[in-house]
Amino acid sequence: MLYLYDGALDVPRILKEWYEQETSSNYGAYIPFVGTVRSEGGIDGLSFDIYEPILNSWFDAWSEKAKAKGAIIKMAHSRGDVMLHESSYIAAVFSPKRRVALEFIDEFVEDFKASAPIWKYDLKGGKRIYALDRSTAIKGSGILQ
Amino acid sequence: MLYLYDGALDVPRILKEWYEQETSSNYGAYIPFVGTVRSEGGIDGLSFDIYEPILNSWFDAWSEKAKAKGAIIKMAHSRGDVMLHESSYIAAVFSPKRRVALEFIDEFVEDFKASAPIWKYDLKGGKRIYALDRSTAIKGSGILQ
Amino acid sequence: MVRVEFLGPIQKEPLELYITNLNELAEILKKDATMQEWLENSAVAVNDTLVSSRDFPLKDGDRVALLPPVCGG
Amino acid sequence: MVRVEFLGPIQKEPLELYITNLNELAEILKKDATMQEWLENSAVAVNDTLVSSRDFPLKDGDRVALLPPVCGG
Repeated sequence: MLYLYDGALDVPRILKEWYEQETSSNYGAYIPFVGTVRSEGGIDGLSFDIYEPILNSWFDAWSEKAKAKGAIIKMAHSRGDVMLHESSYIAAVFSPKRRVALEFIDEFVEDFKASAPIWKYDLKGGKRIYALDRSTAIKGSGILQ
Repeated sequence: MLYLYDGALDVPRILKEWYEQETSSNYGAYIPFVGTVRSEGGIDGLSFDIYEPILNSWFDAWSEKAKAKGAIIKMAHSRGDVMLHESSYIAAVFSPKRRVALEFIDEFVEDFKASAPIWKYDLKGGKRIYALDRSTAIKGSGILQ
Repeated sequence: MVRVEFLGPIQKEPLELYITNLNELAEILKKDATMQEWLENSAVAVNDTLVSSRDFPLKDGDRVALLPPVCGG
Repeated sequence: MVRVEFLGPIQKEPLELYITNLNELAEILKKDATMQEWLENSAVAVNDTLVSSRDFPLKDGDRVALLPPVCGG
């Protein structure tokens, strides 16, 4: 399941809900990845735009990949502003076996960074500045140039 | 920090405590690995013996490795009986950067499985049966044979 | 008619165009000086599916989106 | 005197022995039929540090532990 929230994530509550959702599913391994806004470059926080239709289909494709390995994934992300030391992102894998879970969380998070249609902005001095230098062009970009 | 508990772990509480402990530490990534007792082979649960002096020195050595990468680790484990669908193990990495966290949690959990002085028993029909077939001889075993 | 949307940080209002493929869209957008950089680094989706060729045919009612470089998390 | 402990699933009471190295311990334990399998698959710690050689010297007051195959988690 994919969950989008306005503003910062309530990490303890989400980690607890996901754990309890799968308490009887007989998964041996649960690995959440939690992303938190770091203080760097003098920012006050970050802000996010999300394009939901493509995010949903990206997430569904990863759910199918997980299913093929007997695993499931869950993800939460913030929309809008998230301030320093607040969290904006959780991705999690549940799997019967630890090797599958450890490998899958890595692939899933890396592809998220490279492909998920989410745009990040620095909040700095009251401005919202697109973080181009930390962004990745989606595979196949540039076909219109 | 290393935390040992009698019986099953209160996973939501531990994940929340660890998250809140590091809320101002400026780590960008928090990855807990949660291990839960699976129903397989007709067991009622698992039981654990721990030899703490060597577990502590093993954990301290990994804390130093984490520190060298700018990261920290936390771990919780159960002593005694843990029943089906309860959790016995949490290992977590906090790191400024995601790549370090994703790689470190994998190495840390794998070495834990291969080296940490903890012995697992199946609980089955009122008996406590050493899980030799799923256990790993510590590196350097057999010098007395 | 084809609707073209510019996602995330691209500051451009949607267009409604009579075009039959992405080549025609490219020719139109290249005339907009503010779009030069975005054309280099943006991906293109038709009806919310990413496409990899500029020859992709378009039909009446299709929706095209330009997706600039991403950074979730 | 050296104290020898058997950890985890090894069902054997601790021993207190007058020995000066691990070779001597090996000779004693090999005479115990119940220990055959454990000698093959157990690691050895002296004063809670794992050791890799049977020539390891022991002194009065040392503590030796045998650690059979592990499975935490």
